[in-house]
Amino acid sequence: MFGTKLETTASVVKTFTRNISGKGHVHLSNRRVMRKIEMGKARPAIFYQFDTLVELSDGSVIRRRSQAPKDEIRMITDQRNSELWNPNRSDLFTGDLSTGKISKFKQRFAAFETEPETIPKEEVKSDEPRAKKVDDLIEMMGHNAQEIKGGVLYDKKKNRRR
Amino acid sequence: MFKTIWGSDKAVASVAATSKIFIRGKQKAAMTPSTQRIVNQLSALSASRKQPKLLSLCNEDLIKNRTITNAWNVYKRKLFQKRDEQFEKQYNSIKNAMEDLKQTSPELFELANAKEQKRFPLEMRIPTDFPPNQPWVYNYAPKK
Amino acid sequence: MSIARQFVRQFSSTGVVGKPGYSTVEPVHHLVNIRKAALKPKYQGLLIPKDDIRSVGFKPTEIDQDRVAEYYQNTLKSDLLLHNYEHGAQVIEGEKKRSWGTDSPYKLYRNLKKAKRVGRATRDIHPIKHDNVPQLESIYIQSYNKWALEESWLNISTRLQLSQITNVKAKQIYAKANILPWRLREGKPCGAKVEIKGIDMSQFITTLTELVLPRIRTFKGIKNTSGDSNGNITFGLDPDNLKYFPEIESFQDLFPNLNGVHITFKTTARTDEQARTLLSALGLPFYDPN
Amino acid sequence: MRGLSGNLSRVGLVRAYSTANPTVSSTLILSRNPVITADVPKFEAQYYKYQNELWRRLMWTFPKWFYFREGTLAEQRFRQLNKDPVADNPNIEFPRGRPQIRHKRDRRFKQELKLPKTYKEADELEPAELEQAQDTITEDDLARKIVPNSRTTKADQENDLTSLERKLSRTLYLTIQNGSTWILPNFPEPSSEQVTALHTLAEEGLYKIGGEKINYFNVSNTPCHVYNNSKDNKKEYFIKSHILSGDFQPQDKSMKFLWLTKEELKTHLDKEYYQDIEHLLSEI
Repeated sequence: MFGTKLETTASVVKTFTRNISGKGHVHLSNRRVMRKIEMGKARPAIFYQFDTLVELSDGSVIRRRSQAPKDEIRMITDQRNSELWNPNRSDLFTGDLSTGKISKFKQRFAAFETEPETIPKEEVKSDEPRAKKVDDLIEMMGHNAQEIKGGVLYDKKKNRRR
Repeated sequence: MFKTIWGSDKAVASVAATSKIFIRGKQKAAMTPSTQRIVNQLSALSASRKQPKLLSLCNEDLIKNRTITNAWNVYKRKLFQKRDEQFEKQYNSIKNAMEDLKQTSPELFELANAKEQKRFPLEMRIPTDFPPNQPWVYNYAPKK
Repeated sequence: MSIARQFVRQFSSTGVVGKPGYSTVEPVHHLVNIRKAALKPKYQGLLIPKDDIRSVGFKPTEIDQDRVAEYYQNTLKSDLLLHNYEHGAQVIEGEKKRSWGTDSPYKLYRNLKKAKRVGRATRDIHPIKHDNVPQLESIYIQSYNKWALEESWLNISTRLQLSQITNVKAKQIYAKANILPWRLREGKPCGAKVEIKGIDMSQFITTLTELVLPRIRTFKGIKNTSGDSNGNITFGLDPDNLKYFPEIESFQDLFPNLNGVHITFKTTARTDEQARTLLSALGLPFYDPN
Repeated sequence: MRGLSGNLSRVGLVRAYSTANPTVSSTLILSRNPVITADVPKFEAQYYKYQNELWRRLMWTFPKWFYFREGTLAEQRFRQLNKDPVADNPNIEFPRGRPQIRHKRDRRFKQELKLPKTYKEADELEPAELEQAQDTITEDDLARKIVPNSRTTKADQENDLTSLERKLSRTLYLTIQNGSTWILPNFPEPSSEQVTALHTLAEEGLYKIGGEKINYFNVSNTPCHVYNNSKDNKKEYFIKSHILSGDFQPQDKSMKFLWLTKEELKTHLDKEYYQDIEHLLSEI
């Protein structure tokens, strides 16, 4: 469903061939006619906006107006626990992934964990960006999605003869 | 003035009742899902059949509104005047301080008047509506 | 220089010629030529100012406390005044249009020469005083969608995307040039733009600095070389960075074809450096590209 | 030209009216910016409420069909919460005027919507669910209701003037006690030949008296004010700066310090000194 081609882990360069979802299927009739607006009759465009409470990661709450029908939003990563906005704080960024969504997701579903999840320490360090990318996908697919381990990445050279 | 086909306040009206195919919601079968999605997007963006009635105020309400607006304008004018005076005093005291510094010690004046590229720290936060759990951050580990 | 024209009272000549019959409106003596078509009762609505409640186009703007504007007035403005102060600073003249000289009558009414080096006249740069401290005026968000040139319905998605993240209705933009390799023809709709001010602008800045930009992992800040030497700073966001906006993040299936945007901060600063300092005070990070 | 009175050495004699050039010193305005928004005055709050009501009255109808598709759970919950207004029926007599319904909204009034809650109120939970919920609603559970922290902190109640968590909506300024009078921290220029800039003088002085744990941001090298202290013959140049995090810990215990707002400074500082620097301090 997503148009953007997922960046393969090996190649850092982001390949950007974007196909438009719904290309060629949308047929809007060109008989849609604009209603003429008289001089002095134009009215202001005020979208319907809900008053939303947004709670940041350190607990401070912001009131904002947004068109999405949500009265409360809780942010997991935002300005208050980002590295760039808090250079001089040592208590925020612990080494392991404890603030990452995977570990939060694991802690909540620890009860269902059957086989112990052992990620070797240095392996975690090497693909740090990939882990963050993957946990983002999980978060996008909803909380009951499981990350599928294993599988072989497509290797062009090896498969050329096939 | 006649606005071009896509952009306007009243944007797209539902087309005359005869051509059933285009009215949103009625003739679902004829539309593919992606067309339906675009029609929904258009209706979220357009004002057709979503505008409230025009405000029609009786004379008393009009007078009340005018009094409230005048009171607000007076309140804001006083606020702005006080604020501008304070900024003017601040500007004059900076000018006076630099003039005075120029007399007393030229070296300090050179150091003070030096221009350099400055960025405000990102830790200076825009105030939020409610405080965080720890109102003040006592943790400070400078990265030298 | 111009001979004082002798004012002659004359009957209003508007509309006399066009109409076949006689005009029911009594002729009135005018000193100024008045377009009678504009005096129709239908257009009386236009005379009411837009911020008057009786006007059809009335829209309340001060609907809530604006925390960014208050923060600017209470803390940032005095800091910026102090930072931008330069003792003994003179007005830096901009490039102005130059006259051809006055030694011959032919040069009197001739169009002025173009400004040196830059063609169009540029503004003077005044030293910062208490009345011209750099301030954020408005934010332009523009999204050029090249696929919309073929699929015209994509314009709707682009305009909706901008209206969702700013709560202000986006305007359609049209191609200005004819570039055939890009299938670009003049007047074809190809994207959307929106200008936000006041409380919408403040909310957009706080959304950017608090909710969206910190979540973009590759975002290092705005380039220190960005700016159009007139105090307007621009930076861009990729389409997949847009999904971090709360409105789009929680309803991602409603926005399948997101399009990248350019965000321009229009400030009253006359140099880029002052504009960048102002934006860094509002919480936007900057970095050196090299 | 160094100063007029280079040769007048008998300074001791004319202590009070000494024309020996006064020592240069830099005074530090260390301010803590407000953490939360300013308290809204009564008139402003009423005006905002009035404009907000007008704004909601002029607002478009909520495009429910765009956000909630028929048959989904969310749409059903939304429909249960927001019943449709009474439709216009020619046979019924409407004393307060005929409703004009478009997209299930009466155009004459503002549209008020209730949103399905993502959390469960304590009273809504059935007893069986209640104690089961007790243990699952841990501290970091994502679905619990957002309860904003109160705008007044513990330091406010105790009125602890040395705490930085006091009066979060106001700007606080650091003042220290010099002998019996309260002053802004002042650091004289060292008499050695080498001249240190005013802002570095202020910064080093602050770190000397306040410890290393201060996240300090100096606004500009330019002094923002000069105060001719005639008593101890000093020229005080004011340097403006902010404390962003960390804490001011006095190195020698005897020194007393306070974090005060503008009004409190008025009571603590002496009259003439406050008069001179009043315009530098922020109202809020």
